[in-house]
Amino acid sequence: MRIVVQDAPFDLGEEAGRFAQADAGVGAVVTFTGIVRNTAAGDLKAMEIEHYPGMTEAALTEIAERAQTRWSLSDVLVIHRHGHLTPGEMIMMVATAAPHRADAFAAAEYLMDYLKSRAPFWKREITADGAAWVDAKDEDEAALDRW
Amino acid sequence: MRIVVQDAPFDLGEEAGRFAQADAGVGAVVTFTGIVRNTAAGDLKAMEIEHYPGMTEAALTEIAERAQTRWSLSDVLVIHRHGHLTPGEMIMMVATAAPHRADAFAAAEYLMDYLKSRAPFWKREITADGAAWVDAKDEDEAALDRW
Amino acid sequence: MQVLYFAWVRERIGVPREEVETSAATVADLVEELSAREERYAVAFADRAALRVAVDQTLTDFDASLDGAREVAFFPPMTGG
Amino acid sequence: MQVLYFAWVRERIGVPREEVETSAATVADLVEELSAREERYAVAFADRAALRVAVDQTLTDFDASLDGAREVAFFPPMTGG
Repeated sequence: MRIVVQDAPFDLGEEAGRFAQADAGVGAVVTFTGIVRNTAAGDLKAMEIEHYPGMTEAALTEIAERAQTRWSLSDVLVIHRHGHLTPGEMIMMVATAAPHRADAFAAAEYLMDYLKSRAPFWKREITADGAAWVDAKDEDEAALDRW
Repeated sequence: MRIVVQDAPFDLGEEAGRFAQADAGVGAVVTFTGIVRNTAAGDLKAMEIEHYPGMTEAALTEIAERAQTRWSLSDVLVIHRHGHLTPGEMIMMVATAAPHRADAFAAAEYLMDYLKSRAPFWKREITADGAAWVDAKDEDEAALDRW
Repeated sequence: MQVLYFAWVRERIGVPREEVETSAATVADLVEELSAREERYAVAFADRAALRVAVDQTLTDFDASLDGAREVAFFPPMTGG
Repeated sequence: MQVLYFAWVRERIGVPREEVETSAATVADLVEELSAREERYAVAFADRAALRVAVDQTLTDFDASLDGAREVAFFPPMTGG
Protein backbone atom coordinates (compact mmCIF):
# COMPACT_ATOMS: atom_id res chain seq x y z
CA MET A 1 0.00 0.00 0.00
CA ARG A 2 1.27 3.46 -0.85
CA ILE A 3 -0.37 6.75 0.20
CA VAL A 4 1.08 10.00 -1.14
CA VAL A 5 -0.04 13.57 -0.44
CA GLN A 6 2.02 16.15 -2.31
CA ASP A 7 1.83 19.48 -4.07
CA ALA A 8 4.07 18.36 -6.94
CA PRO A 9 2.54 16.90 -10.13
CA PHE A 10 2.67 13.14 -10.63
CA ASP A 11 3.10 11.16 -13.84
CA LEU A 12 0.06 8.92 -14.37
CA GLY A 13 1.83 6.83 -16.96
CA GLU A 14 4.84 6.21 -14.75
CA GLU A 15 2.73 5.50 -11.67
CA ALA A 16 0.30 3.18 -13.49
CA GLY A 17 3.11 1.32 -15.23
CA ARG A 18 5.06 0.81 -12.01
CA PHE A 19 1.96 -0.17 -10.02
CA ALA A 20 1.02 -2.84 -12.56
CA GLN A 21 4.45 -4.53 -12.37
CA ALA A 22 2.70 -6.75 -9.94
CA ASP A 23 3.33 -10.11 -8.36
CA ALA A 24 2.16 -13.29 -10.06
CA GLY A 25 -1.23 -13.36 -8.34
CA VAL A 26 -2.47 -10.13 -9.89
CA GLY A 27 -4.90 -10.46 -12.78
CA ALA A 28 -6.58 -7.05 -12.72
CA VAL A 29 -5.45 -3.46 -12.22
CA VAL A 30 -7.88 -0.52 -12.10
CA THR A 31 -6.81 3.10 -12.01
CA PHE A 32 -8.90 6.20 -11.51
CA THR A 33 -7.50 9.65 -12.28
CA GLY A 34 -9.18 12.93 -11.39
CA ILE A 35 -8.44 15.89 -13.66
CA VAL A 36 -9.12 19.60 -13.14
CA ARG A 37 -12.14 20.15 -15.38
CA ASN A 38 -12.84 23.60 -16.72
CA THR A 39 -16.09 25.34 -15.83
CA ALA A 40 -18.99 25.25 -18.30
CA ALA A 41 -18.10 28.85 -19.15
CA GLY A 42 -14.48 27.84 -19.76
CA ASP A 43 -13.19 30.59 -17.47
CA LEU A 44 -11.41 28.55 -14.82
CA LYS A 45 -7.99 30.03 -14.12
CA ALA A 46 -6.94 27.69 -11.35
CA MET A 47 -8.05 25.28 -8.71
CA GLU A 48 -6.61 25.51 -5.22
CA ILE A 49 -6.74 22.51 -2.95
CA GLU A 50 -6.42 22.96 0.81
CA HIS A 51 -5.90 19.97 3.08
CA TYR A 52 -5.33 19.07 6.73
CA PRO A 53 -1.72 17.85 7.03
CA GLY A 54 -1.47 14.82 9.28
CA MET A 55 -5.15 13.98 9.23
CA THR A 56 -5.13 13.68 5.42
CA GLU A 57 -2.60 10.85 5.36
CA ALA A 58 -4.30 9.10 8.30
CA ALA A 59 -7.74 9.32 6.67
CA LEU A 60 -6.50 8.03 3.31
CA THR A 61 -4.63 5.18 5.01
CA GLU A 62 -7.73 4.20 6.96
CA ILE A 63 -9.90 4.22 3.81
CA ALA A 64 -7.33 2.09 1.95
CA GLU A 65 -7.06 -0.35 4.86
CA ARG A 66 -10.82 -0.76 4.98
CA ALA A 67 -10.85 -1.50 1.25
CA GLN A 68 -8.16 -4.14 1.77
CA THR A 69 -10.24 -5.79 4.49
CA ARG A 70 -13.36 -5.80 2.38
CA TRP A 71 -11.97 -7.06 -0.94
CA SER A 72 -9.24 -9.44 -1.97
CA LEU A 73 -6.59 -6.94 -3.06
CA SER A 74 -2.91 -7.34 -3.84
CA ASP A 75 -2.07 -3.64 -3.61
CA VAL A 76 -3.51 -0.15 -3.28
CA LEU A 77 -2.09 3.21 -4.34
CA VAL A 78 -3.50 6.65 -3.55
CA ILE A 79 -1.89 9.92 -4.71
CA HIS A 80 -3.57 13.24 -3.99
CA ARG A 81 -2.20 16.68 -4.72
CA HIS A 82 -2.83 19.94 -2.90
CA GLY A 83 -1.97 23.54 -3.69
CA HIS A 84 -2.35 25.37 -6.99
CA LEU A 85 -3.50 23.46 -10.09
CA THR A 86 -4.55 24.59 -13.56
CA PRO A 87 -7.24 23.13 -15.87
CA GLY A 88 -6.20 19.80 -17.37
CA GLU A 89 -3.80 18.98 -14.53
CA MET A 90 -4.23 15.74 -12.67
CA ILE A 91 -5.51 16.18 -9.12
CA MET A 92 -5.28 12.64 -7.83
CA MET A 93 -5.28 8.97 -8.68
CA VAL A 94 -6.13 5.69 -7.02
CA ALA A 95 -5.06 2.27 -8.25
CA THR A 96 -6.10 -1.18 -7.12
CA ALA A 97 -4.58 -4.56 -7.99
CA ALA A 98 -6.43 -7.83 -7.40
CA PRO A 99 -6.62 -11.41 -8.58
CA HIS A 100 -10.08 -10.71 -10.06
CA ARG A 101 -11.57 -7.72 -11.83
CA ALA A 102 -14.73 -7.39 -9.73
CA ASP A 103 -12.62 -6.76 -6.60
CA ALA A 104 -10.34 -4.27 -8.35
CA PHE A 105 -13.30 -2.27 -9.71
CA ALA A 106 -15.35 -2.30 -6.49
CA ALA A 107 -12.37 -1.29 -4.35
CA ALA A 108 -11.43 1.59 -6.70
CA GLU A 109 -14.99 2.94 -6.58
CA TYR A 110 -15.11 2.56 -2.81
CA LEU A 111 -11.79 4.41 -2.43
CA MET A 112 -13.08 7.24 -4.62
CA ASP A 113 -16.43 7.53 -2.84
CA TYR A 114 -14.81 7.72 0.60
CA LEU A 115 -11.93 9.90 -0.52
CA LYS A 116 -14.42 12.44 -1.97
CA SER A 117 -16.42 12.85 1.22
CA ARG A 118 -14.23 11.68 4.09
CA ALA A 119 -10.67 12.80 3.33
CA PRO A 120 -9.95 16.38 4.43
CA PHE A 121 -9.49 18.20 1.12
CA TRP A 122 -11.28 21.36 0.06
CA LYS A 123 -11.32 22.76 -3.46
CA ARG A 124 -11.56 26.39 -4.44
CA GLU A 125 -12.13 27.54 -8.01
CA ILE A 126 -10.46 30.71 -9.21
CA THR A 127 -12.18 32.42 -12.15
CA ALA A 128 -12.29 35.95 -13.52
CA ASP A 129 -15.12 36.55 -11.00
CA GLY A 130 -12.89 35.66 -8.07
CA ALA A 131 -12.47 32.64 -5.84
CA ALA A 132 -15.29 30.31 -4.73
CA TRP A 133 -15.19 27.20 -2.53
CA VAL A 134 -16.60 24.16 -4.29
CA ASP A 135 -19.74 22.89 -2.57
CA ALA A 136 -19.95 19.23 -1.58
CA LYS A 137 -22.51 17.43 -3.71
CA ASP A 138 -25.45 15.57 -2.17
CA GLU A 139 -24.82 12.78 -4.68
CA ASP A 140 -21.28 12.29 -3.34
CA GLU A 141 -22.59 11.85 0.20
CA ALA A 142 -25.37 9.58 -1.10
CA ALA A 143 -22.80 7.43 -2.94
CA LEU A 144 -21.53 6.17 0.43
CA ASP A 145 -24.85 4.44 1.12
CA ARG A 146 -24.10 1.69 -1.34
CA TRP A 147 -21.15 0.34 0.69
CA MET B 1 -12.34 6.15 -29.85
CA ARG B 2 -9.43 3.84 -30.49
CA ILE B 3 -9.65 0.04 -30.84
CA VAL B 4 -6.42 -1.93 -31.19
CA VAL B 5 -5.97 -5.70 -31.65
CA GLN B 6 -2.32 -6.72 -31.80
CA ASP B 7 0.10 -9.45 -30.85
CA ALA B 8 2.79 -7.00 -29.72
CA PRO B 9 3.01 -5.88 -26.07
CA PHE B 10 1.70 -2.44 -25.15
CA ASP B 11 2.99 0.00 -22.56
CA LEU B 12 0.27 0.68 -19.97
CA GLY B 13 2.06 3.74 -18.65
CA GLU B 14 2.47 5.28 -22.08
CA GLU B 15 -1.09 4.45 -23.13
CA ALA B 16 -2.67 5.68 -19.89
CA GLY B 17 -0.60 8.87 -19.89
CA ARG B 18 -1.46 9.67 -23.50
CA PHE B 19 -5.14 8.82 -23.06
CA ALA B 20 -5.48 11.15 -20.08
CA GLN B 21 -4.04 14.14 -21.98
CA ALA B 22 -7.65 14.92 -22.50
CA ASP B 23 -9.68 17.90 -23.59
CA ALA B 24 -10.89 20.45 -21.06
CA GLY B 25 -14.20 18.68 -20.39
CA VAL B 26 -12.65 15.54 -18.94
CA GLY B 27 -12.69 15.20 -15.17
CA ALA B 28 -12.31 11.44 -14.77
CA VAL B 29 -10.24 8.71 -16.41
CA VAL B 30 -10.62 5.02 -15.54
CA THR B 31 -8.31 2.30 -16.83
CA PHE B 32 -8.61 -1.44 -16.47
CA THR B 33 -5.66 -3.70 -17.26
CA GLY B 34 -5.83 -7.48 -17.49
CA ILE B 35 -2.65 -9.38 -16.61
CA VAL B 36 -1.76 -13.04 -17.21
CA ARG B 37 -2.18 -14.52 -13.75
CA ASN B 38 -0.30 -17.65 -12.82
CA THR B 39 -2.19 -20.79 -11.87
CA ALA B 40 -2.70 -21.65 -8.19
CA ALA B 41 0.02 -24.26 -8.64
CA GLY B 42 2.33 -21.61 -10.12
CA ASP B 43 3.08 -23.80 -13.14
CA LEU B 44 1.76 -21.63 -15.96
CA LYS B 45 4.30 -21.50 -18.78
CA ALA B 46 2.32 -19.43 -21.22
CA MET B 47 -1.10 -18.25 -22.25
CA GLU B 48 -2.10 -18.35 -25.89
CA ILE B 49 -4.91 -16.15 -27.12
CA GLU B 50 -6.71 -17.01 -30.35
CA HIS B 51 -9.07 -14.54 -31.97
CA TYR B 52 -11.28 -14.07 -35.03
CA PRO B 53 -9.60 -11.42 -37.22
CA GLY B 54 -12.14 -9.02 -38.67
CA MET B 55 -14.93 -9.93 -36.28
CA THR B 56 -12.79 -9.06 -33.25
CA GLU B 57 -12.34 -5.43 -34.26
CA ALA B 58 -16.01 -5.14 -35.27
CA ALA B 59 -17.24 -6.62 -31.99
CA LEU B 60 -15.00 -4.37 -29.87
CA THR B 61 -16.05 -1.31 -31.86
CA GLU B 62 -19.73 -2.14 -31.39
CA ILE B 63 -19.28 -2.64 -27.63
CA ALA B 64 -17.43 0.69 -27.35
CA GLU B 65 -20.08 2.49 -29.40
CA ARG B 66 -22.83 1.14 -27.21
CA ALA B 67 -20.96 2.37 -24.12
CA GLN B 68 -20.68 5.82 -25.70
CA THR B 69 -24.43 5.88 -26.35
CA ARG B 70 -25.25 4.83 -22.82
CA TRP B 71 -22.92 7.09 -20.83
CA SER B 72 -21.57 10.59 -21.26
CA LEU B 73 -18.02 9.77 -22.38
CA SER B 74 -15.30 11.91 -23.90
CA ASP B 75 -13.21 9.01 -25.18
CA VAL B 76 -12.79 5.23 -25.13
CA LEU B 77 -9.69 3.10 -25.69
CA VAL B 78 -9.54 -0.70 -26.03
CA ILE B 79 -6.31 -2.63 -26.59
CA HIS B 80 -6.36 -6.44 -26.69
CA ARG B 81 -3.45 -8.71 -27.49
CA HIS B 82 -3.49 -12.14 -29.08
CA GLY B 83 -0.82 -14.81 -29.55
CA HIS B 84 1.71 -16.03 -27.02
CA LEU B 85 1.91 -14.38 -23.58
CA THR B 86 3.80 -15.28 -20.39
CA PRO B 87 2.73 -14.84 -16.74
CA GLY B 88 2.80 -11.20 -15.64
CA GLU B 89 2.35 -9.88 -19.17
CA MET B 90 -0.52 -7.49 -19.88
CA ILE B 91 -3.28 -9.05 -21.97
CA MET B 92 -5.48 -6.06 -22.56
CA MET B 93 -6.64 -2.68 -21.31
CA VAL B 94 -9.67 -0.47 -21.57
CA ALA B 95 -9.76 3.21 -20.70
CA THR B 96 -12.69 5.60 -20.41
CA ALA B 97 -12.67 9.39 -20.09
CA ALA B 98 -15.73 11.31 -18.93
CA PRO B 99 -16.77 14.57 -17.31
CA HIS B 100 -17.88 12.63 -14.19
CA ARG B 101 -16.48 9.62 -12.37
CA ALA B 102 -19.67 7.56 -12.22
CA ASP B 103 -19.85 7.46 -16.03
CA ALA B 104 -16.17 6.58 -16.43
CA PHE B 105 -16.42 3.71 -13.92
CA ALA B 106 -19.71 2.30 -15.22
CA ALA B 107 -18.54 2.40 -18.84
CA ALA B 108 -15.23 0.69 -18.03
CA GLU B 109 -17.04 -2.13 -16.21
CA TYR B 110 -19.55 -2.46 -19.05
CA LEU B 111 -16.74 -2.65 -21.62
CA MET B 112 -15.01 -5.36 -19.59
CA ASP B 113 -18.16 -7.41 -19.04
CA TYR B 114 -19.05 -7.41 -22.75
CA LEU B 115 -15.48 -7.85 -23.92
CA LYS B 116 -15.14 -10.95 -21.71
CA SER B 117 -18.19 -12.73 -23.10
CA ARG B 118 -18.95 -11.17 -26.48
CA ALA B 119 -15.64 -10.43 -28.19
CA PRO B 120 -14.18 -13.42 -30.06
CA PHE B 121 -11.08 -14.27 -28.00
CA TRP B 122 -10.22 -17.69 -26.62
CA LYS B 123 -7.53 -18.36 -24.03
CA ARG B 124 -5.46 -21.50 -23.71
CA GLU B 125 -3.20 -22.19 -20.75
CA ILE B 126 0.07 -24.03 -21.30
CA THR B 127 1.41 -25.83 -18.23
CA ALA B 128 3.75 -28.76 -17.66
CA ASP B 129 0.65 -30.96 -18.05
CA GLY B 130 0.00 -29.66 -21.56
CA ALA B 131 -2.42 -27.18 -23.08
CA ALA B 132 -6.00 -26.59 -21.90
CA TRP B 133 -8.65 -24.17 -23.19
CA VAL B 134 -9.92 -21.86 -20.48
CA ASP B 135 -13.61 -22.45 -19.79
CA ALA B 136 -15.98 -19.49 -19.85
CA LYS B 137 -17.25 -18.71 -16.34
CA ASP B 138 -20.95 -18.65 -15.53
CA GLU B 139 -20.30 -15.53 -13.46
CA ASP B 140 -18.96 -13.71 -16.53
CA GLU B 141 -22.12 -14.47 -18.48
CA ALA B 142 -24.24 -13.53 -15.43
CA ALA B 143 -22.39 -10.20 -15.17
CA LEU B 144 -24.13 -9.06 -18.37
CA ASP B 145 -27.53 -9.16 -16.67
CA ARG B 146 -26.80 -6.00 -14.73
CA TRP B 147 -26.64 -3.83 -17.85
CA MET C 1 -19.77 -20.71 -48.11
CA GLN C 2 -16.70 -20.19 -45.90
CA VAL C 3 -17.00 -22.05 -42.60
CA LEU C 4 -14.58 -21.11 -39.81
CA TYR C 5 -13.74 -22.91 -36.57
CA PHE C 6 -11.98 -21.57 -33.50
CA ALA C 7 -10.40 -22.92 -30.32
CA TRP C 8 -11.36 -26.51 -29.46
CA VAL C 9 -13.95 -26.61 -32.26
CA ARG C 10 -11.09 -25.99 -34.69
CA GLU C 11 -8.99 -28.69 -33.04
CA ARG C 12 -11.78 -31.27 -33.20
CA ILE C 13 -12.60 -30.56 -36.81
CA GLY C 14 -8.95 -30.34 -37.77
CA VAL C 15 -8.99 -27.24 -39.99
CA PRO C 16 -9.37 -23.53 -39.20
CA ARG C 17 -11.59 -22.87 -42.21
CA GLU C 18 -13.00 -24.57 -45.28
CA GLU C 19 -15.25 -23.91 -48.25
CA VAL C 20 -18.52 -25.85 -47.83
CA GLU C 21 -21.05 -26.45 -50.60
CA THR C 22 -24.44 -26.47 -48.93
CA SER C 23 -28.04 -25.50 -49.42
CA ALA C 24 -28.76 -25.49 -45.67
CA ALA C 25 -31.38 -22.88 -44.84
CA THR C 26 -30.30 -22.25 -41.26
CA VAL C 27 -27.27 -22.67 -39.05
CA ALA C 28 -28.96 -25.67 -37.40
CA ASP C 29 -29.47 -27.27 -40.82
CA LEU C 30 -25.78 -26.77 -41.63
CA VAL C 31 -24.75 -28.34 -38.31
CA GLU C 32 -26.93 -31.38 -39.03
CA GLU C 33 -25.63 -31.68 -42.57
CA LEU C 34 -21.98 -31.54 -41.49
CA SER C 35 -22.54 -33.86 -38.52
CA ALA C 36 -24.05 -36.45 -40.88
CA ARG C 37 -21.08 -36.19 -43.23
CA GLU C 38 -18.23 -37.12 -40.90
CA GLU C 39 -17.70 -38.21 -37.32
CA ARG C 40 -15.35 -35.30 -36.48
CA TYR C 41 -18.18 -32.80 -37.13
CA ALA C 42 -20.62 -34.88 -35.08
CA VAL C 43 -18.12 -34.83 -32.20
CA ALA C 44 -17.38 -31.11 -32.45
CA PHE C 45 -21.06 -30.17 -32.69
CA ALA C 46 -22.37 -32.72 -30.13
CA ASP C 47 -23.09 -30.21 -27.35
CA ARG C 48 -24.77 -27.18 -28.85
CA ALA C 49 -25.03 -25.46 -25.46
CA ALA C 50 -21.23 -25.29 -25.53
CA LEU C 51 -21.16 -23.71 -29.00
CA ARG C 52 -21.52 -20.16 -30.23
CA VAL C 53 -22.07 -19.16 -33.83
CA ALA C 54 -21.46 -16.06 -35.94
CA VAL C 55 -22.87 -15.43 -39.41
CA ASP C 56 -20.92 -12.90 -41.43
CA GLN C 57 -18.96 -11.97 -38.28
CA THR C 58 -22.03 -11.16 -36.18
CA LEU C 59 -23.00 -13.30 -33.19
CA THR C 60 -26.31 -15.05 -33.72
CA ASP C 61 -28.03 -18.36 -32.86
CA PHE C 62 -28.71 -21.73 -34.46
CA ASP C 63 -32.07 -20.60 -35.85
CA ALA C 64 -30.39 -17.92 -37.96
CA SER C 65 -30.98 -17.99 -41.70
CA LEU C 66 -28.04 -18.63 -44.03
CA ASP C 67 -29.75 -16.85 -46.90
CA GLY C 68 -27.04 -14.74 -48.53
CA ALA C 69 -24.47 -15.64 -45.88
CA ARG C 70 -20.81 -15.74 -46.99
CA GLU C 71 -19.13 -16.75 -43.75
CA VAL C 72 -20.26 -18.90 -40.81
CA ALA C 73 -18.09 -19.45 -37.74
CA PHE C 74 -18.38 -21.95 -34.88
CA PHE C 75 -16.56 -21.60 -31.57
CA PRO C 76 -16.85 -22.10 -27.80
CA PRO C 77 -18.02 -19.33 -25.43
CA MET C 78 -15.53 -16.48 -25.54
CA THR C 79 -12.91 -16.02 -22.83
CA GLY C 80 -11.27 -12.67 -23.58
CA GLY C 81 -10.28 -9.89 -21.23
CA MET D 1 -6.24 23.14 23.15
CA GLN D 2 -5.29 23.71 19.51
CA VAL D 3 -8.29 24.68 17.39
CA LEU D 4 -7.89 24.50 13.59
CA TYR D 5 -10.06 25.95 10.84
CA PHE D 6 -10.10 25.07 7.15
CA ALA D 7 -11.55 26.44 3.91
CA TRP D 8 -14.32 29.03 4.41
CA VAL D 9 -14.43 28.40 8.15
CA ARG D 10 -10.80 29.52 8.26
CA GLU D 11 -11.62 32.58 6.16
CA ARG D 12 -14.55 33.62 8.36
CA ILE D 13 -12.62 33.19 11.59
CA GLY D 14 -9.53 34.82 10.14
CA VAL D 15 -6.83 32.44 11.40
CA PRO D 16 -5.88 28.87 10.42
CA ARG D 17 -5.27 27.78 14.01
CA GLU D 18 -5.18 29.12 17.54
CA GLU D 19 -4.62 28.01 21.13
CA VAL D 20 -7.91 28.16 23.04
CA GLU D 21 -8.21 27.97 26.81
CA THR D 22 -11.47 26.21 27.52
CA SER D 23 -13.15 23.78 29.86
CA ALA D 24 -15.85 22.85 27.33
CA ALA D 25 -16.90 19.22 27.80
CA THR D 26 -18.02 18.59 24.22
CA VAL D 27 -17.50 19.99 20.74
CA ALA D 28 -20.96 21.58 20.94
CA ASP D 29 -20.00 23.32 24.18
CA LEU D 30 -16.83 24.66 22.56
CA VAL D 31 -18.82 25.99 19.60
CA GLU D 32 -21.22 27.78 21.94
CA GLU D 33 -18.40 29.19 24.01
CA LEU D 34 -16.52 30.55 20.98
CA SER D 35 -19.72 31.86 19.37
CA ALA D 36 -20.50 33.81 22.53
CA ARG D 37 -16.99 35.32 22.59
CA GLU D 38 -16.91 37.03 19.20
CA GLU D 39 -19.17 37.68 16.23
CA ARG D 40 -16.77 36.05 13.73
CA TYR D 41 -17.15 32.69 15.50
CA ALA D 42 -20.95 33.05 15.66
CA VAL D 43 -20.97 33.70 11.89
CA ALA D 44 -18.64 30.80 11.05
CA PHE D 45 -20.53 28.35 13.27
CA ALA D 46 -24.07 29.59 12.44
CA ASP D 47 -25.09 26.61 10.28
CA ARG D 48 -23.94 23.44 11.97
CA ALA D 49 -25.34 21.27 9.18
CA ALA D 50 -22.68 22.87 6.95
CA LEU D 51 -19.87 22.07 9.40
CA ARG D 52 -17.78 18.99 10.00
CA VAL D 53 -15.54 18.43 13.01
CA ALA D 54 -12.48 16.33 13.78
CA VAL D 55 -11.10 15.68 17.27
CA ASP D 56 -7.44 14.69 17.29
CA GLN D 57 -7.58 14.24 13.51
CA THR D 58 -10.50 11.80 13.55
CA LEU D 59 -13.89 12.77 12.09
CA THR D 60 -16.58 12.89 14.76
CA ASP D 61 -19.72 14.88 15.62
CA PHE D 62 -20.76 17.78 17.84
CA ASP D 63 -21.66 15.48 20.75
CA ALA D 64 -18.07 14.24 20.96
CA SER D 65 -16.28 14.64 24.28
CA LEU D 66 -13.25 16.91 24.49
CA ASP D 67 -11.87 15.03 27.48
CA GLY D 68 -8.15 14.67 26.83
CA ALA D 69 -8.40 16.22 23.34
CA ARG D 70 -5.35 18.13 22.10
CA GLU D 71 -6.62 19.25 18.69
CA VAL D 72 -10.09 20.14 17.39
CA ALA D 73 -10.70 21.12 13.77
CA PHE D 74 -13.73 22.72 12.10
CA PHE D 75 -14.31 22.71 8.35
CA PRO D 76 -16.97 22.42 5.65
CA PRO D 77 -17.90 19.08 4.02
CA MET D 78 -14.90 17.73 2.16
CA THR D 79 -14.55 18.06 -1.60
CA GLY D 80 -11.51 16.00 -2.53
CA GLY D 81 -11.02 13.62 -5.42
